[in-house]
Amino acid sequence: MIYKNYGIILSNEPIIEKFIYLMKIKEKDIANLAKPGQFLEIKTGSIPLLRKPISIFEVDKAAGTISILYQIKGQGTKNLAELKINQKIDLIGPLGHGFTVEKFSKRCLLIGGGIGIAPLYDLGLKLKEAGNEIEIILGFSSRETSYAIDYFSKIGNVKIATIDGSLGVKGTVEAVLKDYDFNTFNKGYACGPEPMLKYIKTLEDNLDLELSLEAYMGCGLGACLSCVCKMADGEYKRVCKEGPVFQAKEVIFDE
Amino acid sequence: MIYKNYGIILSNEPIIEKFIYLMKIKEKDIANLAKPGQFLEIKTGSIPLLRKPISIFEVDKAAGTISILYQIKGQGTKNLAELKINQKIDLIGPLGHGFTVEKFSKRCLLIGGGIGIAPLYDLGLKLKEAGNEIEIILGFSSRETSYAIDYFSKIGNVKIATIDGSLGVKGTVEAVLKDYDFNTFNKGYACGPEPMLKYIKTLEDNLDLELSLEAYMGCGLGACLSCVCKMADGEYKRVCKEGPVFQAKEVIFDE
Amino acid sequence: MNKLECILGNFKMKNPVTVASGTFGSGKEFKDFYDLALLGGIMVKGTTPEKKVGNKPQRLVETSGGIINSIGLANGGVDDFIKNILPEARNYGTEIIVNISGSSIDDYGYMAERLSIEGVSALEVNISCPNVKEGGITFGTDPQMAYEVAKMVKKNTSKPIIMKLSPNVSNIAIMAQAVESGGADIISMINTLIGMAIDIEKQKPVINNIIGGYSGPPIKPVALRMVYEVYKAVNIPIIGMGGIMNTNDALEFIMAGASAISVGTGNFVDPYIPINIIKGLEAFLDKKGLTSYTQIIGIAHK
Amino acid sequence: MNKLECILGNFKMKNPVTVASGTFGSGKEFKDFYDLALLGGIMVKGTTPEKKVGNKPQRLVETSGGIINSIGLANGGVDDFIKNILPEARNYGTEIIVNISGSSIDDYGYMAERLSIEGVSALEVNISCPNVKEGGITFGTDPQMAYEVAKMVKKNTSKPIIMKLSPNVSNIAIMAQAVESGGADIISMINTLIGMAIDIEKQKPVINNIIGGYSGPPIKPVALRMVYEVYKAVNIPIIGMGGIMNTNDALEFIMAGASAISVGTGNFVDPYIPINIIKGLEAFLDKKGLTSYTQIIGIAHK
Ligand SMILES: Cc1cc2nc3c(=O)[nH]c(=O)nc-3n(C[C@H](O)[C@H](O)[C@H](O)COP(=O)(O)OP(=O)(O)OC[C@H]3O[C@@H](n4cnc5c(N)ncnc54)[C@H](O)[C@@H]3O)c2cc1C
Ligand SMILES: Cc1cc2nc3c(=O)[nH]c(=O)nc-3n(C[C@H](O)[C@H](O)[C@H](O)COP(=O)(O)OP(=O)(O)OC[C@H]3O[C@@H](n4cnc5c(N)ncnc54)[C@H](O)[C@@H]3O)c2cc1C
Ligand SMILES: Cc1cc2nc3c(=O)[nH]c(=O)nc-3n(C[C@H](O)[C@H](O)[C@H](O)COP(=O)(O)O)c2cc1C
Ligand SMILES: Cc1cc2nc3c(=O)[nH]c(=O)nc-3n(C[C@H](O)[C@H](O)[C@H](O)COP(=O)(O)O)c2cc1C
Ligand code: FES
Ligand code: FES
Repeated sequence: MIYKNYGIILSNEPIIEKFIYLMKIKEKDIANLAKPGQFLEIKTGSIPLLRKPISIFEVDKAAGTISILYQIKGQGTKNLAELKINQKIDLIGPLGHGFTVEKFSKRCLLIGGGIGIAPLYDLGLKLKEAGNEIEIILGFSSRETSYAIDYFSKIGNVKIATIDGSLGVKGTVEAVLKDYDFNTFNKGYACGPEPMLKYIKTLEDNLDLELSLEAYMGCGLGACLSCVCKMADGEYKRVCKEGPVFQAKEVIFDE
Repeated sequence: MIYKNYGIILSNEPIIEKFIYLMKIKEKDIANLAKPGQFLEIKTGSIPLLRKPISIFEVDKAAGTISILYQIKGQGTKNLAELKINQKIDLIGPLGHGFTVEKFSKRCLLIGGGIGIAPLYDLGLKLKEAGNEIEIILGFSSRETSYAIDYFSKIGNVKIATIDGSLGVKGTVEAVLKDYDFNTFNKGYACGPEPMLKYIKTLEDNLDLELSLEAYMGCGLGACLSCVCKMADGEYKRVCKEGPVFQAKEVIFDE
Repeated sequence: MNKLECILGNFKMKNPVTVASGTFGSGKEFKDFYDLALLGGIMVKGTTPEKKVGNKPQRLVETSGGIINSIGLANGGVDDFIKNILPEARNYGTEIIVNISGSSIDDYGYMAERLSIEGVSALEVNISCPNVKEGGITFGTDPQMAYEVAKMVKKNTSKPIIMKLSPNVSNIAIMAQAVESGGADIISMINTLIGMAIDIEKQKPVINNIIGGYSGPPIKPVALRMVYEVYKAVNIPIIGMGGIMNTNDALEFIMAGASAISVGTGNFVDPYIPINIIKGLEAFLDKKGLTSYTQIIGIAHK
Repeated sequence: MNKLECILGNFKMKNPVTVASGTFGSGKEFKDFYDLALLGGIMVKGTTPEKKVGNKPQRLVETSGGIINSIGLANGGVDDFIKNILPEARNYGTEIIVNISGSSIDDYGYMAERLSIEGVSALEVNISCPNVKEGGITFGTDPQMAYEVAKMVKKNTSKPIIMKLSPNVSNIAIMAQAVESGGADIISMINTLIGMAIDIEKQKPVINNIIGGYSGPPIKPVALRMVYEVYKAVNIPIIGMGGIMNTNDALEFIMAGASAISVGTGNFVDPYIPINIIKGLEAFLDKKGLTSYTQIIGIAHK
């Protein structure tokens, strides 16, 4: 079931002013159905015309609330940042096919780059609930532009990489992952910029991997076929419907 | 000289909620040059695209302020109503050719219908300053939708007409004007809906009349030639440049 | 009496509100929002003789208040449509209008024949695609080719034929007359304007296919003008579309001469737009004391 | 070196930023805002052999994020222009490009000859008007007629000739090639799309002339696409326009292939847009370490 409902904004605060925001929304129906890795299509204002796909960051089914973590990019996300408590927000969701959550025999590895960390938090919570032990690698550009680390610390051991080395290991998440011992893991999940995902895919022989992809979306509903990505078998699949989460082995990035 | 300046909003209050608003703006340059009957082109938001022509309601040259009285019609005027104190407002002005102000031998008659009363208040003030005695006729649809009468009472004797008769004479300003004795006047000024102006024009043999017209404007600067109205000699003139004030004898309404 | 009953020559719909091809899938994707039986009809996404994978992404971008798309007619082919999509769609309780495309005149004939089956209510013929045999000229920009497509489709089916006009032409009235004389029962219009956007950072076109179809609110004035012109030029009914987002937009099209309307890009913005328009049209008729929306078709010409 | 120096074949401007015909009067109306000498050039409002009073109002309306106008080429005629407008305009310190229209091929020849005088920097030939002798077909939608207009103007003047293309055609590249072979030195594009708006309360067209020219931000994707296509099709430079509101828009046109740009409707929204674009282009070149804007002309084709 997909809902188009108005949620009520409970809070909408910058984590880093003009850059990263966290919004909490009361919307029972969507909260009730949401699974890790799913996303919303949000109407942010009269312009932009299109809704904007934003991952579900956290869900509280009991309270009937969902949270989103978002980064200001252009007009749409700017509009989001200007919304005030108690305002209504026009949501469609939950959308897409999320991450696999079950009890695995070994540990789970969560790898997030930049705002790509957003869908991993709810995933981590649910994996933990399912009894898994979790390790998390987060990549940012610098200490000042890092965020939400405190959230991830609650669900497992967190390792950080920053491009400028101002926090954690210097470099991208690749700097943490190279020479990694994958023996104690049997499941990995990643979301982040395409170059990062490309690299992660090279680890697919060591680890059973799920990747959450991005693509430009028209409808978010599977109708317009704009959001496709190439599969290993040469077919295109819809990121909004069959994805955003795919098996690393399914996808190819060579386009 | 025409300025494109940002004014600062000093106040912006409904006189009648969701209908009539009064906004006071600090903008020295425009205040300094503004003459009765001139108008501003205001950028009300990112949409509508075009600026909106709004008359100058009152000017305080000493304080460097101007006021506008406006009626909510569509998006542009809705945008205006949402502006807050201390916000900037993008103005072009003063624009157009205003009313004649001088000392006349007999009384002056000001006739306004609906929001057409807006440019008449500043005119009345300046006519009074010039030593004239003023009579004012204002037409509204009802008592509840009448406004700014208190302002006009300060400059002269006010007569009111309302369509439903709930205030003053029942009918349009025509109800007041028919059988009027024009002998004690030698100058009349009118602004209001076209049917009203059409009627007023029929009085042109009794009274030297100036009419302030409306027309759909593209630029407000005389460049696009969209705002024209037909003159008695068959030519078109620009309401934004040669107008908005014309001699009643100049214009024809038969289009 | 049903104030919105819509009779387009040999084709009837319960109301004049449809959803445009390529923006609504086959309907399935919108089933959660409302009962599809409320719609006048569904123009299902473009179907071709063979399966097409479609264009390399990026396929769509928002620009200038509208969107540009170049999907490349991705679809499973007509056999897949008949086998896997139609059986479900025909039970939606609304008219199923199949949008067909080809790369030769024969393709259109083949499609028309294959789709002359139960469950298909009408065929909408998309001629905004290149005629591969004739040097890639778009069928929809050449009156003779458009005429021949219409004739070929007509020959191969007894279903109502809706010829969908491309707006990228010098003279839309001539195109309309061409398809009318070719046998079109109905005209739908407009397809997308051809547009482009450039990414100034990457210094290249945003859409991988360079150009794409421009749709949404910005194209409405062009669409309305063309509906107005075609209404004067032909005697067959028009299904109007192009940037329709609400009841007022729909009324503009109807007053310009459209006997039905279609919501395209609007479905992405708010899936309820078609339903809101159905309700809005009813409310408008009530307010004006009219007994049928047909009383205002083309009224702007008076 | 002047990074914005603009050389369009036989026509030079100090920078590639101009203002579009019909949106800037003759410049006088904008003199209070800034020194007109800052502009690359001014395309003055459309001039015809005889005085024209123009269309009955309503002549303009905002719609769908843009505007529709039908001014009807109101102007004082070429004699009035030469006597009353040019003497002032030629002293603005910027190139004065006179936009000419006619209702026959001969009209254009006459205008070209009359305007081959000092103070006129170039002629911009508006062919989006009906050829009255040929049944009212717009010159700009028929390649042969457009070719003949270009040839006639060329024959009658030695000034640089800018042929202004109408976007309301099936194939813009063919139109561009037609005017190039007719002798055009430069192409300017696009003129307005033909559009319409309906007042649903009055149940009639908003613009008294029914249809009008649609301009402003919504037409940008169409204009860009056409500039891109024409850049590939001809060897003469292009002045791009259609919805340009800021530096990024201007850059899109330049990257699509325009050697200069023009601001039209934007002048109504903010008279400083052309000046902001001049500054913005300079800033962009500095940021990218480029020495001339010509380095990015057509770069999106690479
Ligand atoms: C499945 C999915 C989940 C996402 N989750 C999050 C999240 O949790 N938090 C977050 O901050 N961001 C998320 N994003 C990215 C987010 O959608 C974009 O940042 C947002 O659309 C930017 O819009 P804008 O108007 O602010 O910027 P714009 O200036 O319009 O665009 C900036 C960039 O954002 C992307 N973008 C813009 N429009 C779309 C669209 N309609 N569909 C897809 N991408 C678009 C494009 O790459 C574009 O170049 C997600 C994207 C997808 C596809
Ligand atoms: C010289 C002049 C002075 C004016 N002074 C005042 C004033 O002091 N107070 C006041 O409330 N109103 C005044 N108006 C009217 C005011 O301009 C319109 O009410 C306003 O533009 C409506 O815009 P909107 O977006 O709110 O409504 P819309 O829904 O866009 O338009 C409603 C109606 O307003 C008129 N209008 C819209 N756009 C324009 C335009 N660009 N140019 C001219 N008319 C337009 C049209 O008649 C339109 O049908 C004046 C108009 C003119 C020409
Ligand atoms: C993503 C997308 C895909 C489309 N696919 C088709 C198609 O397959 N066949 C077709 O005839 N028209 C197609 N169209 C055109 C629409 O049916 C419609 O004619 C056009 O978008 C104008 O209407 P709108 O402005 O309401 O979207 C498509 C439009 C969009 C936006
Ligand atoms: C009010 C108005 C009047 C115009 N008059 C003319 C004209 O006389 N001659 C001409 O060639 N183009 C004329 N145009 C077209 C513009 O010069 C320009 O080509 C078009 O508006 C597209 O640019 P824009 O979107 O930046 O406005 C006019 C446009 C407008 C809006
Ligand atoms: S966004 Fe429309 S199909 Fe995925
Ligand atoms: S509004 Fe442009 S000339 Fe008057």
